[in-house]
Amino acid sequence: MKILLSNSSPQPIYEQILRQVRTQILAGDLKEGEALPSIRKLAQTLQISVITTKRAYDELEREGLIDTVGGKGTFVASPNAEFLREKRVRAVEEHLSKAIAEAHGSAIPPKELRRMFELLLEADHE
Amino acid sequence: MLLELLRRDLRLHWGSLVVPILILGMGLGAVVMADEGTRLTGLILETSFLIPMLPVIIHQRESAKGTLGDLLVLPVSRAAVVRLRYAEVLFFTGGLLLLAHAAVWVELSVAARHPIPMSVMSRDQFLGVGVLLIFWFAYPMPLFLGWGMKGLVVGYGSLITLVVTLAMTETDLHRFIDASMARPVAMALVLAGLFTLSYLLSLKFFSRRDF
Amino acid sequence: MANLLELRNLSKSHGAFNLRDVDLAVPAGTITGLIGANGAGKSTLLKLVLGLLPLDGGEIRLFGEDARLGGARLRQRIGFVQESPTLFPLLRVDELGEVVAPFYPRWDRATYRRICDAFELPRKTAFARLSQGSRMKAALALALSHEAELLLLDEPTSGLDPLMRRDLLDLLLEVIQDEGRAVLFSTHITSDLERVADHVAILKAGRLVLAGAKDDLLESWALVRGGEELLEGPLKDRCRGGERTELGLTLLCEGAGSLASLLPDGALQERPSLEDLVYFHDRGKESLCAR
Amino acid sequence: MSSPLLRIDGLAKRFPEFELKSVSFGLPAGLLMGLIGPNGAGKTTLLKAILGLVKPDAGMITFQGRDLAREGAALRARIAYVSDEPKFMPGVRLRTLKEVHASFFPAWDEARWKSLMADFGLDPQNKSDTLSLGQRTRFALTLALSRDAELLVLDEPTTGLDPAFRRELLARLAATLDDRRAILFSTHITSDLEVRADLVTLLRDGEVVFSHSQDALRDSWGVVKGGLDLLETDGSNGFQGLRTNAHGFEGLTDDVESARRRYEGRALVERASLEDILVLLGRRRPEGKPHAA
Amino acid sequence: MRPLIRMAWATSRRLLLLMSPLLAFYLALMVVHQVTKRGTDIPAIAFTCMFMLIIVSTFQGLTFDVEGFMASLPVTRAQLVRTKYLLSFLGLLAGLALTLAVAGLAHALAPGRAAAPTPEELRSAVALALVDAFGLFAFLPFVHAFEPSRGILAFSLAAILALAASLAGWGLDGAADLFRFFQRVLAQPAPALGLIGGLLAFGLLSLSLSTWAYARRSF
Repeated sequence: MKILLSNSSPQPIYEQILRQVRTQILAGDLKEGEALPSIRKLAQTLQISVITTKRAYDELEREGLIDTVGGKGTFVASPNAEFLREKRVRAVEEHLSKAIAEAHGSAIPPKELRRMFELLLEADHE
Repeated sequence: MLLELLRRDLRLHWGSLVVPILILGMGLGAVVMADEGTRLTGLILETSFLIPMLPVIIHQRESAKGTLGDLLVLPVSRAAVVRLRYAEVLFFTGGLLLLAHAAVWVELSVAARHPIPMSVMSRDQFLGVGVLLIFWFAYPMPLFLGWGMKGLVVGYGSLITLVVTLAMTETDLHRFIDASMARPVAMALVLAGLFTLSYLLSLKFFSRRDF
Repeated sequence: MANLLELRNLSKSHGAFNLRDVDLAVPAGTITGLIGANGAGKSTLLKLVLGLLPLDGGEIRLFGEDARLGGARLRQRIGFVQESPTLFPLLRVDELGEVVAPFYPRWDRATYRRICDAFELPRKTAFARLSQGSRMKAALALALSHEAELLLLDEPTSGLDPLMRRDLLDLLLEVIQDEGRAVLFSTHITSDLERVADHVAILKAGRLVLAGAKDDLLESWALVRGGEELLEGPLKDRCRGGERTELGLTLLCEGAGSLASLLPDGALQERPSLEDLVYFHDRGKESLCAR
Repeated sequence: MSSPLLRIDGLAKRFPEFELKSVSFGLPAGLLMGLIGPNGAGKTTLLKAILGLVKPDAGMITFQGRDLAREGAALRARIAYVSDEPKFMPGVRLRTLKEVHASFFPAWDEARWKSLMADFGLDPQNKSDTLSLGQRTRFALTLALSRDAELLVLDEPTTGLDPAFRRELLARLAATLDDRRAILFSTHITSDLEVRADLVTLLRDGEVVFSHSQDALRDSWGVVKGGLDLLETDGSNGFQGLRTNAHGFEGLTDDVESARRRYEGRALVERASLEDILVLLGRRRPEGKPHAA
Repeated sequence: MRPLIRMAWATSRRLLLLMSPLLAFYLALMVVHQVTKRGTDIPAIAFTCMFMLIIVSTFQGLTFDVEGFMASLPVTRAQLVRTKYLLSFLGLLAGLALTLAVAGLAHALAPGRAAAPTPEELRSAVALALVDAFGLFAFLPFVHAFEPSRGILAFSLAAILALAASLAGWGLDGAADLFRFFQRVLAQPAPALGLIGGLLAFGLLSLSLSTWAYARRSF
């Protein structure tokens, strides 16, 4: 399992772990049922706090990507790809609708919201 | 520069000088009460084992407390520090001689109830002090300045064993002492020569030492 | 997770350093960092836990027991490193191990040797002739070789170079691989804590000013940089300290999540480092954020 | 740059346990130079050689163009030094210690000393043996900063000082710099230098690894973070230092631009902090590895 | 307690090695002196041996800041105090044993010149040991109640005051005669036991005082 932590990026450490493990599971680099290091072992290797690794693992578990079997450790969950993709799509829709509600709240017309969305998309691509 | 260094030593180390000066005071008291003839000599011999050790006590306290670095970081050269130690021994010994004369003069005047001419030390007594200075200061000092505590232990250690063996075997030194006393000028020159040699050796050893 | 150490309104006046109503818990399996200015009472706190100083007020519960009753027995389960350790100056590093071993039933000679070698300690040199960094490493080796459940380290990183600090952090992380053990260590080098500390406690003038999980703490506070206009808006009552320089104002504000709406335009919001938190908290509070 | 205020050429010193092998670098006026390096690299010996406490086996140190070996005493009037464990004669009041110290420096600034003592929270009436390590360092700093010294040589002055005071101290030191003065500042806490140091000299194993401006350093040195598979395919010869763990490797490179081109998209390439450089370079130079001059 | 004894032995062992040449040199001098000059000043030898050995056993704790570290070990303050008393007492007994050995050696070397130690000399050696014990029991509480250097200062002040008081009380010759007083008392068995009992009681009092004071000390 490859995890590279950057200390100059604005993203907090637990989010970097979350993102990198998620992409490796979705891309299939981490096979179903494969064992992951315990939160303590990962904290020791990456030299970070146990609470940070625990938070990343909890998030991954909530997204159904991994599950922790009491006493035996943490393993990559057995998702069918379809169920996972659909879960991801629903999560993205949720964020978008929250953004729309926020726009209403601060009286931003839909046209301006669409333009902001385009701008953010381009920025993300560079 | 020497004056500032002397003032520094007095202000920082007066504490460690109190004890020796106390002993000096007791020595004075004992001698003043001693009988007439041996007064001055007794005093000088008795305390001048202590006087040459004062600069060593100061220097050792400075290095034991780790403040020697502070001294050497000041805008003073290694030579200035060595000059300080050698000047101090002359300063303290001179002080001792003046004190001794004053004590004896006061005691005699009080006893005679009128001021009497100061009795100046005889030539032999002066040379006696000189010899003590050489043995008890000039000999161990270069070893001490060059190698610190180890040097001091070797210096004084060798001196003590010499004194003890002489005492145990009761060898007779009188013949040698009378011969040298007979030629005072030559002896004074020899003593001065030894003193300067010791200064030069100290300079050489102290300058190349790391702190 | 049981708490290995609990301090309940601890107070102590010890000359210039005193502590007032300190409450702190060190849960098992975690590393807790203790930060504070010189003389804030960090060493006093650690010495109280160890029974080196008599307690004035409050209670200390060690492994669930009252520390005052079982002091000596409880100390068998603690590894302690003093600020600048003196130990036995005349003894050699290997002799130190031999002398301390009989005091601890679970002493492990192999661990002591392994840690000494890992720290590149010359085993045959007298303790007094070691450098400040090596003296600290020797004291750490002693504290880590009897399977102590609770490690109390008073500024173990002072005098160590970054490489050696990284090795020390590795050792501490290895200690808490066993969930029954915990580490409480005070340090001035907050970048070490930023990496590995689970919980952080900040002491100022004897009072516990801030305490909690490190990540939560860093995420709930924000540094806001801007001009004088920062002080006019509603931001003022969220501010707990700050600094005015010729470049402008820096304010430390609480509730980072909901700050965005209060920011005047052109103001910048950043995540504080632990050092920022310690530096700015209560700084210039009267002049800048008086409510 | 004008001829350096302090120049060190081929300084060598052999000790039983370690050795300084021909150290050379220059420190121009107006700048603060950070001196970093692992324990036992020879930093303290180097600083002591500048102050004449240690006699070098070879090499020359010149200050304002004058040879320190010959004119040490006179030049020390313009150089101030704070050692890593300042010691004072016990049982003496701080005021007396100051008076004794000041008597050697005609350019002593009494008003400045008083204000520094107040700022550093020290009472002149205190006895020297009641001070903690932090307080002893602060007092040594008041002595060093209260006279017209043109070169400040500070050996790990920040150990034992809390983060707030360190930040103030660095700001105050930087404020004293002008085109006649310079500061040589050795420390293990590299975060202090990241903000304030103009130049950085790294000493390792008794040799200078580099002596650059901090900006040049930050632009040229970088850390490549990649997966272990990448290490197999590309090998690690391009790296000055390497550390691996179960989840990847961190490689130190002194040419970050070419590293960015080489590892585009395959690995994370970031600027190296001073701590990264120190940790990844390790303690001793691996045999046969050339240095980046 | 046993680990404490082993620790004390390990820490003062090097100190003993440092001092042993000095001690050996001095004892050799004593033996030679006795053989050549016939004068038996056993008390002088005894005094030095005991004094030196007591110093060594308490020396380690006094000069270096070791008490802070010792207090952090898993031992109670009472155990620390008991160890120090035990070590000082062992130093005392070792000094006495050394004295008798020296006297015996001198006699063995030159039976004609140095007579075997007479009972009278043995009694004076034991008397001196008791005086040392008395001094020790008075000294140790000071060193436990205060920080070492201040403790020694306080003890010397108290000692000077006690001397002055006894001078004022019994006049010049009476005061300094604790030693002769002990010698006389040791002559008959009954008072001797009484004296030893009294000293033991004083020792226990001193021990409990030290333990009480040491528990309150801050390190």
